[in-house]
Amino acid sequence: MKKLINDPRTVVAEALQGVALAHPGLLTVVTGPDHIHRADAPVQGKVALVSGGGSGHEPLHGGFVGYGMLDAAVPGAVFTSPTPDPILAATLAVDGGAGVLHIVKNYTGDVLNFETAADLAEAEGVQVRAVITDDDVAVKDSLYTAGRRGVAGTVFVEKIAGAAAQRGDDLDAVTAIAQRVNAATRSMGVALTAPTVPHAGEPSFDIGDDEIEIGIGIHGEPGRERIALEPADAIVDRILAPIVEDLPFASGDEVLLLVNGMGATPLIELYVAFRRAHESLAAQGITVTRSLVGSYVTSLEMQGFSLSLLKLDAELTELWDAPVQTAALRWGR
Amino acid sequence: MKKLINDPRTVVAEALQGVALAHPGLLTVVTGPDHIHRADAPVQGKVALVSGGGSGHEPLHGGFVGYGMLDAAVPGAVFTSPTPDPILAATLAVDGGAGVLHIVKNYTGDVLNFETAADLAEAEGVQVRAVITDDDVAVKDSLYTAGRRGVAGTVFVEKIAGAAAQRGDDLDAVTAIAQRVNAATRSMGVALTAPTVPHAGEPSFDIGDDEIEIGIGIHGEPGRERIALEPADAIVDRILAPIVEDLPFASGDEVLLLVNGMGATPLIELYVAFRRAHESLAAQGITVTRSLVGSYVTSLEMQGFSLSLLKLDAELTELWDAPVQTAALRWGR
Amino acid sequence: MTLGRAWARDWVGRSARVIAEQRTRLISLDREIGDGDHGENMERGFQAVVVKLADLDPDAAPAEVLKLVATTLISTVGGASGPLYGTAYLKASGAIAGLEELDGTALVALLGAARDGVVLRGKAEVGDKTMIDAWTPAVEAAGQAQAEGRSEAQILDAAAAAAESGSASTDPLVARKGRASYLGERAVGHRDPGSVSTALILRAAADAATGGT
Amino acid sequence: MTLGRAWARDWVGRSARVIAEQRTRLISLDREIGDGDHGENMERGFQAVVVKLADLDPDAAPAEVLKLVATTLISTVGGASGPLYGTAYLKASGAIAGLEELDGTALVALLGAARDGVVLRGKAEVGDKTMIDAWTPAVEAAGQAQAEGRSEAQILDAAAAAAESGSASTDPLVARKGRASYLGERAVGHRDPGSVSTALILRAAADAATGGT
Ligand SMILES: Nc1ncnc2c1ncn2[C@@H]1O[C@H](COP(=O)(O)OP(=O)(O)O)[C@@H](O)[C@H]1O
Ligand SMILES: Nc1ncnc2c1ncn2[C@@H]1O[C@H](COP(=O)(O)OP(=O)(O)O)[C@@H](O)[C@H]1O
Ligand SMILES: [Mg+2]
Ligand SMILES: [Mg+2]
Ligand SMILES: [Mg+2]
Ligand SMILES: [Mg+2]
Repeated sequence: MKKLINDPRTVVAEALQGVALAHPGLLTVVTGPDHIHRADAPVQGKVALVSGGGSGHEPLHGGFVGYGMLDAAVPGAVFTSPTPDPILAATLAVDGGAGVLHIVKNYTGDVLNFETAADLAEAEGVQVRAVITDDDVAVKDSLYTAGRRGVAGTVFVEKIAGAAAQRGDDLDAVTAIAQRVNAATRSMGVALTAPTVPHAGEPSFDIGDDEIEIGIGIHGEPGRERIALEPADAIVDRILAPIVEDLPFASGDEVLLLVNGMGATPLIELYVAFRRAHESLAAQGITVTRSLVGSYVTSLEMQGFSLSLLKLDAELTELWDAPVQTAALRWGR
Repeated sequence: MKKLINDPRTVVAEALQGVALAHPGLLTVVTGPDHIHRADAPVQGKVALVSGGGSGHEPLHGGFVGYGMLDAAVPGAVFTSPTPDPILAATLAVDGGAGVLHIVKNYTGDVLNFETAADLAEAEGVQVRAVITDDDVAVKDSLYTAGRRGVAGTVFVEKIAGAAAQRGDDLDAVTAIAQRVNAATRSMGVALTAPTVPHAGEPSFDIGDDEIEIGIGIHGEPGRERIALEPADAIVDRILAPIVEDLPFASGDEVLLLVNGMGATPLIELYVAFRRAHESLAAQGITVTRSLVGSYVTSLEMQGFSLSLLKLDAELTELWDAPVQTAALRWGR
Repeated sequence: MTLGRAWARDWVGRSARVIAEQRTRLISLDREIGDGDHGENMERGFQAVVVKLADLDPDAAPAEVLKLVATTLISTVGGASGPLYGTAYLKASGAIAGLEELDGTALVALLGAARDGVVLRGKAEVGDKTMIDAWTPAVEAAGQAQAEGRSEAQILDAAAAAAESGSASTDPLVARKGRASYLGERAVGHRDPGSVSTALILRAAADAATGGT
Repeated sequence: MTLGRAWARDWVGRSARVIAEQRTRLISLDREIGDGDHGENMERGFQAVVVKLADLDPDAAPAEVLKLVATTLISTVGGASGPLYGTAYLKASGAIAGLEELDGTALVALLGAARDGVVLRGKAEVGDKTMIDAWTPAVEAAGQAQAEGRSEAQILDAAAAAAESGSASTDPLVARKGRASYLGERAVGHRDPGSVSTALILRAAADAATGGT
């Protein structure tokens, strides 16, 4: 295992110290229990958004804290949901009297720990709602699974619900927007290599030099199937089809397309993938009117990428375009 | 070799098509000879900035084209300087009558090809100046080398000279600012793994599982020395010392600190490194008043990072803070 | 011979030791069909428990000990296993509230409440390839042993043995809960890590009752 | 027997073939002490030359052929070698401007001008571990052979042989120009890739003169 760390047990805490030093005007980092919140939190009268989950997916979620997006992020250990204590602390810290929305990726651990924190926060008089993101079409959503995973589409939910909260929507309205975005988002990912969790010391899965994992999760959970390495265009087509079919997206739709690097995929390769996805969608009559290319929801140093598609309407487009000022996503101010 | 590409020979062209599709309002991509320029180029009366070099360092340089930074970027083949033709085409495309500054990283190939292009542009009546960036302290700057390499500090030159041009400085003034930034910038990098150039198909160097390369270049050129893997703090100290000594930076200085990922280093690790660099500088009385953490000057999928330090003054700080709107760096608009 | 505070503390101490010893095995199992953190999560939690237990009033009743385990695991483990084990110990503590000494009936109630706590949070059934596949046979075997008039030590031994074979029974299953459920058929042939940690913890309970090593 | 357009075209064609054949070797050498693209750069350039040459007027004089090589290499190779070889062919073309047939004197002028072009752009001296370590001995050997009254084919053979041993002489050197200069002592024991491509190109010139394979 080759990592730029001091000790697997201190990596999250030390990174948080780095975040605090790098973004003094923007973010406040609280230690014990650890969380990151907007430097100007609580914003009185604004619905507050809190997200979180295991570390190792940076910039998700801490990179999305700031004006127009999240009010707080709660990092757990690497690939491990945070416990209720810091979620509760973050929730109390950012509540501006208008209630708090928890944005939770659909993993058993995340759901349970956020649930407990929400109960405790409600007991302290803070109104809490939750939206569970589950955009990953690689997993069958049936009674026989824990349901779809929340993956890179979570960024859409955080940005757009964040903009709704920033414009002054109330808790019900922000929750409804978040749910609407999640319901209109589909994603799927591919891994070329496996990530190595620092405390595990070994890659999360073994994969041959000429193999790729289709339908990979963001924690190195194995995916749908293992196939031989293919040209980029073929891989893009392979994961775009189930995304389009699932919603389904249809001719005439306008979409936001995210080509998301999983950590170690060069930007030049992400643009190669973007080109193909854009072309294939165009051929189906689907127009990419907004886009994002980069590594936003990562899996440590895993090589791979995911595609996420959100069906846009005028309101969602306007909220996507609204100003945002965070460490990882910034425009309009 | 595991890459998300179709063919080593088409990767740059396909990525450029992706860039064009992803940033329609911001960038124009010209093919034959290939270059990227601001969608609103030429900006009449503004000094234009053109940079370029081998591909594989994305977002450098194309990600820095836009308001307040570069007017054009010229991508060569992976890790290979572009030829004079596209440099000339870009220079002619963006000249707004106030002359063009070439920002060239100090490699024999880049210098020679930009030189030829500048001669040809001058022959067409365009005034051209060049600044050669050479911030890499890993290389001895002596008669016995090709001189220091231009590495991640190039971003400082592009941003700050871009802001000077945007505010209306003339060609001499913009050139002087660019030179001043380069003269006050020092960098050094470390590799944990080697990049693989697509057409080469093999890693650029062999490195053991417990070894790191100190003083790595951004093209997989081997560095100063090969040592055993160390904790992050020790590595940071090891490369920060020669940077600080070289200018030298001194107690009382205010600096801009860039912790730059080389491609496959997780953001969480970059923040661990940032923390240590910030701490060590503080202990020496050097204050980090501006900072940047992320993968800005990469070397394909190489794991590793570099530190860059710029000694700030009031004017450089103001120019750094000035609005910028590019694919990879954006604030203030 | 009923079991009191000494047993409760010893159970916790043994659990912490065996989880630490088996950390890498739990990580490996979770790497295969999950995300590779189960051993790390559990070790982090139980080390914290050991530290806190040292500060607990020596006269604290067994229910207090289990409550401390519950709150500590909830606030240090994270992941799926944190809330699940946390709720298990919380409910187990409730089932023996006020008792200084635990007889067979109390032990069966403790185990049953723990299992019910996991089900309350995680909604898993036997056969879903989760820790429930260890807990439920353990509860049933303990009930049976108690009905047959066995000693407290024998009841816990029966529970541990049933948890161990329950854990082994997860090998051929397709998972329907937790991360392994994403894998479909590919989970077949792998043992559920949470069922293994449950079996280790219940074996620690039995060992604490006999003073064995 | 003087050498004319057929020779010039054959030289270019043979150069393109041998560069393509030796592509991976040039890449490997450049991987060791540079950035691993020299074979790719040179192959890209010479393939473009071959395409363009097919369109050149069949009656074009040798100087026209070399000029086409120069402009094509400049606009397709990039890197350090593009402008260096480009200038070499440009100056070589200038040295034989107007000649339909090249005698020994013309060949020596051609080679000397090419070498001077590389020096003009790259400022390297013999011993800096660059392609100059192949070019300069080649120019000297050609001059000597010509002074001794050898045939054109013999002059080119002498140049090629000297380039080959000049290239080999870079092995023990520390580099003072180009990327390898960053390496200091670590460049010792490796051959400079540009000197190898120069030797290949000069051997192609000699082979074209004898019609050998
Ligand atoms: N819904 C559930 N009900 C019961 N047990 C579950 C459930 N989901 C997961 N588990 C248990 O949790 C274990 C995984 O714990 P751990 O690896 O610590 O958490 P995570 O899955 O969040 O990484 C699984 O092996 C399984 O036994
Ligand atoms: N200043 C110089 N003078 C002469 N030859 C040089 C000089 N710099 C580099 N070279 C030659 O160029 C070769 C490298 O070419 P190439 O790999 O194509 O370009 P780059 O170094 O830009 O990747 C070296 O092996 C060396 O022979
Ligand atoms: Mg986990
Ligand atoms: Mg090169
Ligand atoms: Mg796990
Ligand atoms: Mg090279």
